[in-house]
Amino acid sequence: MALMRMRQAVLKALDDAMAADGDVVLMGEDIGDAGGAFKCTEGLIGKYGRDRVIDTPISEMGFMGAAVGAAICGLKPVVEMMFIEFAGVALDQLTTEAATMRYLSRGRLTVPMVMRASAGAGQGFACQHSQMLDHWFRGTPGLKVCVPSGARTAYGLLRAAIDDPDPVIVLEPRILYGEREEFDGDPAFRIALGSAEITRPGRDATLVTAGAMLKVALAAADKTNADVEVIDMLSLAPWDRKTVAASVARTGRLITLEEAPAGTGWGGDVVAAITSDAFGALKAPPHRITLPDAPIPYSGALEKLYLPDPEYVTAQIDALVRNGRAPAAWWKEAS
Amino acid sequence: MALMRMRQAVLKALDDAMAADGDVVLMGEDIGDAGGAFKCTEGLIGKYGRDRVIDTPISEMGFMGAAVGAAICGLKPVVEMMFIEFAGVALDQLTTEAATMRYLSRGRLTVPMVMRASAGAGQGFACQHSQMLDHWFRGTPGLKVCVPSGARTAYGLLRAAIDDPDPVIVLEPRILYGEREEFDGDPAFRIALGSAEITRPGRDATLVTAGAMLKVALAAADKTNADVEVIDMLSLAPWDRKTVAASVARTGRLITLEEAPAGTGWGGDVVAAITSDAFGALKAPPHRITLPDAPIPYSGALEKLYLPDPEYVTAQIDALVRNGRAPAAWWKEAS
Amino acid sequence: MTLANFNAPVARREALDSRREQLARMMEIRAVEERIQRLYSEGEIRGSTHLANGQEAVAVGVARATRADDVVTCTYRGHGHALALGATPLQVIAEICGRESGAAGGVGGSMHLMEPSVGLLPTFAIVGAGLPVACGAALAARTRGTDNIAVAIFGDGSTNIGAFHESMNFAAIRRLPMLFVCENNLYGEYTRIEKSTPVTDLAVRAASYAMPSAIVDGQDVDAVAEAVATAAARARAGDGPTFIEMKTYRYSGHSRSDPATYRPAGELAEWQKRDPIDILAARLVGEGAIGSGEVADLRAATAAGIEEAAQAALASAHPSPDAILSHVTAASPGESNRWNFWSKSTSGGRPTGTPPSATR
Amino acid sequence: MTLANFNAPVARREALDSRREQLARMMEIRAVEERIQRLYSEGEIRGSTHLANGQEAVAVGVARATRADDVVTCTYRGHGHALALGATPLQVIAEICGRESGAAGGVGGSMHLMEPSVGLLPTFAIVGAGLPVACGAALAARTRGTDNIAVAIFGDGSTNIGAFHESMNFAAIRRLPMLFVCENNLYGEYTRIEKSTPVTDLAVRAASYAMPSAIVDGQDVDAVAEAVATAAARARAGDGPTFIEMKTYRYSGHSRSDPATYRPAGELAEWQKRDPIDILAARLVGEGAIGSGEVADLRAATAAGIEEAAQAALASAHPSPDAILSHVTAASPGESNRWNFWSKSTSGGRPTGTPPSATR
Ligand SMILES: Cc1ncc(C[n+]2csc(CCOP(=O)(O)OP(=O)(O)O)c2C)c(N)n1
Ligand SMILES: Cc1ncc(C[n+]2csc(CCOP(=O)(O)OP(=O)(O)O)c2C)c(N)n1
Ligand SMILES: [Mg+2]
Ligand SMILES: [Mg+2]
Repeated sequence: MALMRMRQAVLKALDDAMAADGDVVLMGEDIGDAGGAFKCTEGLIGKYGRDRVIDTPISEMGFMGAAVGAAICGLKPVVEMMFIEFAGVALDQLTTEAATMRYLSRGRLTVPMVMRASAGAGQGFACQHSQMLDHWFRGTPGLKVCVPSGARTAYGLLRAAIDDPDPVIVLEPRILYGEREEFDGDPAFRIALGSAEITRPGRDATLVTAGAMLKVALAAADKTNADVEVIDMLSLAPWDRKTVAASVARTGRLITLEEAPAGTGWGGDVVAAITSDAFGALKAPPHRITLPDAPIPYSGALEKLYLPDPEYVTAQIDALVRNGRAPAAWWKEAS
Repeated sequence: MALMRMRQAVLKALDDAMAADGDVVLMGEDIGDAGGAFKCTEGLIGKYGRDRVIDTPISEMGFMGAAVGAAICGLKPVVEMMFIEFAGVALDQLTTEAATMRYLSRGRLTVPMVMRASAGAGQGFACQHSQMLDHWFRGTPGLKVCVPSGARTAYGLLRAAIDDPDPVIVLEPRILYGEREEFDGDPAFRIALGSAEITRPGRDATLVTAGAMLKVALAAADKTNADVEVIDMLSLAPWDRKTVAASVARTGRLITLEEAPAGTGWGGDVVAAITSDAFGALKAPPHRITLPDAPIPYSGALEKLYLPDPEYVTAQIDALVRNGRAPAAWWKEAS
Repeated sequence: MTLANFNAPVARREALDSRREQLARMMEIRAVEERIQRLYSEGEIRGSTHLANGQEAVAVGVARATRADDVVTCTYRGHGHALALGATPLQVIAEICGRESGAAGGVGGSMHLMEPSVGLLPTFAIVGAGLPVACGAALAARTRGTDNIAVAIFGDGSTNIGAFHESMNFAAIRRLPMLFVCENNLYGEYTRIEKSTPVTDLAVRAASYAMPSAIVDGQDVDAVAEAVATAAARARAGDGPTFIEMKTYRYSGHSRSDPATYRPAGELAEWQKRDPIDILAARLVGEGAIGSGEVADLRAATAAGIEEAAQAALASAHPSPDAILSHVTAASPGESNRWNFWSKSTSGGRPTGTPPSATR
Repeated sequence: MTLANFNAPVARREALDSRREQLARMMEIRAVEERIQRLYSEGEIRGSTHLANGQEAVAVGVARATRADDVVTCTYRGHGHALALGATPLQVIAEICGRESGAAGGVGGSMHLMEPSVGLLPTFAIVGAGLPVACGAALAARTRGTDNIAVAIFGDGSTNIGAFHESMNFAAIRRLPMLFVCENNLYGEYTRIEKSTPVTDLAVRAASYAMPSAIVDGQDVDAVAEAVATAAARARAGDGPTFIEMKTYRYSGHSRSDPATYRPAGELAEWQKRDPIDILAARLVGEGAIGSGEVADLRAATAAGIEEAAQAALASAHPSPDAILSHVTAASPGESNRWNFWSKSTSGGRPTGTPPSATR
């Protein structure tokens, strides 16, 4: 099997979807002639033309809304949001318009669009270009949110998102664009939205994570003495409650590893739901590993400290499994 | 003690704050000559003039940003967002600019502004004018979020928000504007941001709620045979973990009553944190009572079904206390 | 409860070819708005409702000069547009009263009317939100190779929001087949235009996008229709968008029980002298298209019809509780009945075999 | 590490009164940008960085024609403006290299430079975001009764975003004491202006707000300064905002290693013929303000100074881990040192007893 970079998988997913369905169009800033700020649309304008690969002005509210209207009228727009933070100037069209269109029209008007955005930390883009921000969308009735963790899942989720008859947000961890992974590029490959994957089976604890944190989770699972089951959420809304609950029923311990401060992370909802589902099986309190309640620093030295690394996660898992209680987060000890 | 409507308490808080501090200015649509869509600023333009009560064009991003700039430069702007949904066209200025200003400037530039918005359901404003949407802000490092539950708390929180040296979002449940409550209007009265109130003490279960749901919670607590402690969160970010944890340590049971679908409600984070803090004390799995995963319907008949009422909440509490397990949400049985 | 017949909205739209029907439709809009005002006082309407009496000529003029398979986005002040485009009085009144027979099955209310069969998307409750969506509809029309156009209708106050600017620019740079129809009724909520907007003629704003524009007497349905027809022809021909400013006036306050005391004394009376219904009625009498005695009869008949529709709406069922959870996503309960715009296989865009929503 | 002296930024701003210093500052900006490009290649810079070489005249012209206690918002393409306004090369380079001695203590990086003592708010990384904030600063100046102004600086591409429109309208309707300075460098990222914007002269957009405007040769620092001075005087006098379009060009690509292959052949060379530094140098030589042999010396001396600053930046400390959790809210760790704009008790707006940040 060939190694593929995540950006290549995204590009292939878009290319395959456009080839398969003439209604799929792309919209975004510099996605055409320039091939995208992260080169995820390179070459597509030459292949599919300016009517299907649409370079937009710097007008996120405008082109997000245009995608909504185009979707209602029979196209399947895939919008590229260069950095997810820019959705802060366009939120209304997704959370208020796209999300309610099917409901308000009693099924007559639907919005089969995708917004894919680069997201996440780790590369020194500083606090206004490094967040995941899934909480702006996650849980909004009518919207789906997913997060790939590499080339294979990027392909499978993006194709599923484009196939989906409703609006879907795909948050692509920017730091993974250049990472390579084995993936055969099968154009039929899909990952059902709403389903998680058990990436690594284990018996002592369930470590639930997503996106760029998957690698950290797997490294920590390798390091710890405990036998850790790692689940890649893939979809944050809806999320795969069955798979997580079944895992925790087996392991008796639930740990989340989230690339977000606790107040915005997806883990709260997950922990609450699973605690309810698997209360009797819990051998220790569920535990969330999150980012501190602070913006993301630019300095490389600081950003490295800011983000959880395998050592830190290992220590948290070890303590939870050994003592039935995880130590306080590093910033709570520190302050 | 006199009865005061919540809208009067908001007006008095603004009036008192403006009288006490010449730097406090108001901005918003139709807040001046018209006195505000919900009459929370009535008469203030006559008293304080057009430079301090600023009627804005329909330009939420523009005037939200103007409030940020004015706050940096020494004013204390209080922005009225007529319906919280309109923040969907202005989010960037709060979550990305205001929230990071102090951090980026290493404390040199600060944003002592308030955004107060009407929010919540129950009056037939339909799905785009009836949400709480605290999840757009809650947990964002640098932002505070609070929700009053009546005249007294509206006054105490709003004054505290205006006093606060950082950006604060006050979500005023629209349905309570006309409700009357005993409040003496003491201009020194404040409710510390981040602190909850135990509205009703009890021993069998802790029912945590906020805003317009408080009334429902209290009615349910009266109805049920269990002895329920009701906590009014008041602040959603930061929230009063100590008070809630101490209560659950006593009662052994935690129930949240949230005016939001589960995926966006504040209860996930609360349940996860408290489960961690009070795991040993839990006699039953924590339980969340939320709205269904659907937009808010216009029809009065439907909106009444959509929102939790005291009977429904009572049944959930009863079951949890009696059987150690709450029944599924009504829509899960139904579907 | 099937007052409207199978093709009612499309037929109603096409009926606007008749001069007499144009007048009757304007009277109908007026009567509906007045009835809604009363229904509000009677406690039958929740939330908010925004009337457009006084602006009937814009609604009928736009509807008459466009096609049933064009797409229209407009605002919460959309009762008149819905009726002009073809939605039935029952659909409109029932929706505003939250009934299942309403245009949105009762889940939307006054701010969210719609009728896909005549191109009306759910009316937009967020100021400015309909403009980018109309751009997208126009984009889809062009990409799919049809000669359809999109029409964005919005108020004067909405020209101060960012989405207006972004949409005008986007439409201009891509030469989208669409119309920007601004109903300049001089007020945004309780604020007169000069307090929020430093220019008097909003049409000057089109120059920022090198977009052609026109200023039109919005009280004259023929002037409206002519300007719209010209711009529509240009759009269909591939020559891009046009901005049309309709000078008009709302007789009522902004919403609900707003008494509009902020208006200068005499302003309303001045505008009422150029009432759009009177103007057309006089013209038709002059043309001999209608007898002078018939005008009052038509008005009375229209009012009676609306009263009937109002009674039917009030007598009709509230939505079933199932409606709460239906149609949230494709996986939710609820019959799948997506409207296929411009589908090649059917006329009027209605996909074969799908029962049109207008018959509920 | 205290290369900058106590009052360095304000003194540097005031030094721009000298013609020679204007030239030196433009050379300094050029040298800093070139050094940053190399630092990027050397792996010393994370994320992204956006150079403004070629646009030096706008930066120095604006800085020279405004006061140190005015407020400026500008964008990620802000190195030149920061230096022109008074931030030191060490502050700028150190920030971009993530050092504690940087303008934001190393937590902000290239996109978030700032120096409150000369009015520069943290540069805005979100397109359009600085414009409303500048409106607010202007509003505060007026409300607080000072004669200060605010200056919003942004690119051509930014005139297509909603915040631009809303800010222009808001400033015009309230006659705010401010300037909108648009650096029209013909590109927004990799897109040439005619692909995103249907008008060539962005100044025409001011007419939408009945706002006065000017089109200025942005390569001529004197033309820039004159236009800014005129508009600033008008703003200070209470006569409202002005939109100024600076026709300019960025020599580098949009960011980082963008080779800018999308530019038509010869375009760069054509602009380089009117290099802003050369234009001013020739003028000063002509005026006799500087000897013709001195120009090269000044350039060399500047380059040497910048190399020293770069070495000092690289040799300086990384921020301490405490910086991660400090200054999130007032309750966070970190010395309270709020900048008080226009406080009556101190000069230059610096509150008594507060150590200025520039000395770190
Ligand atoms: C983004 C947003 N801001 C504010 C509102 C509240 N609002 C509803 S209607 C309205 C006035 C709109 O005025 P105009 O565009 O002139 O339309 P008109 O009501 O006169 O038809 C306002 C401010 C809203 N719905 N959406
Ligand atoms: C809201 C938003 N959209 C997109 C971007 C990405 N972006 C950064 S710079 C830029 C181009 C801006 O062009 P212009 O305004 O001409 O400024 P210049 O870079 O030429 O100085 C874009 C699109 C952003 N930072 N913010
Ligand atoms: Mg209006
Ligand atoms: Mg540019």
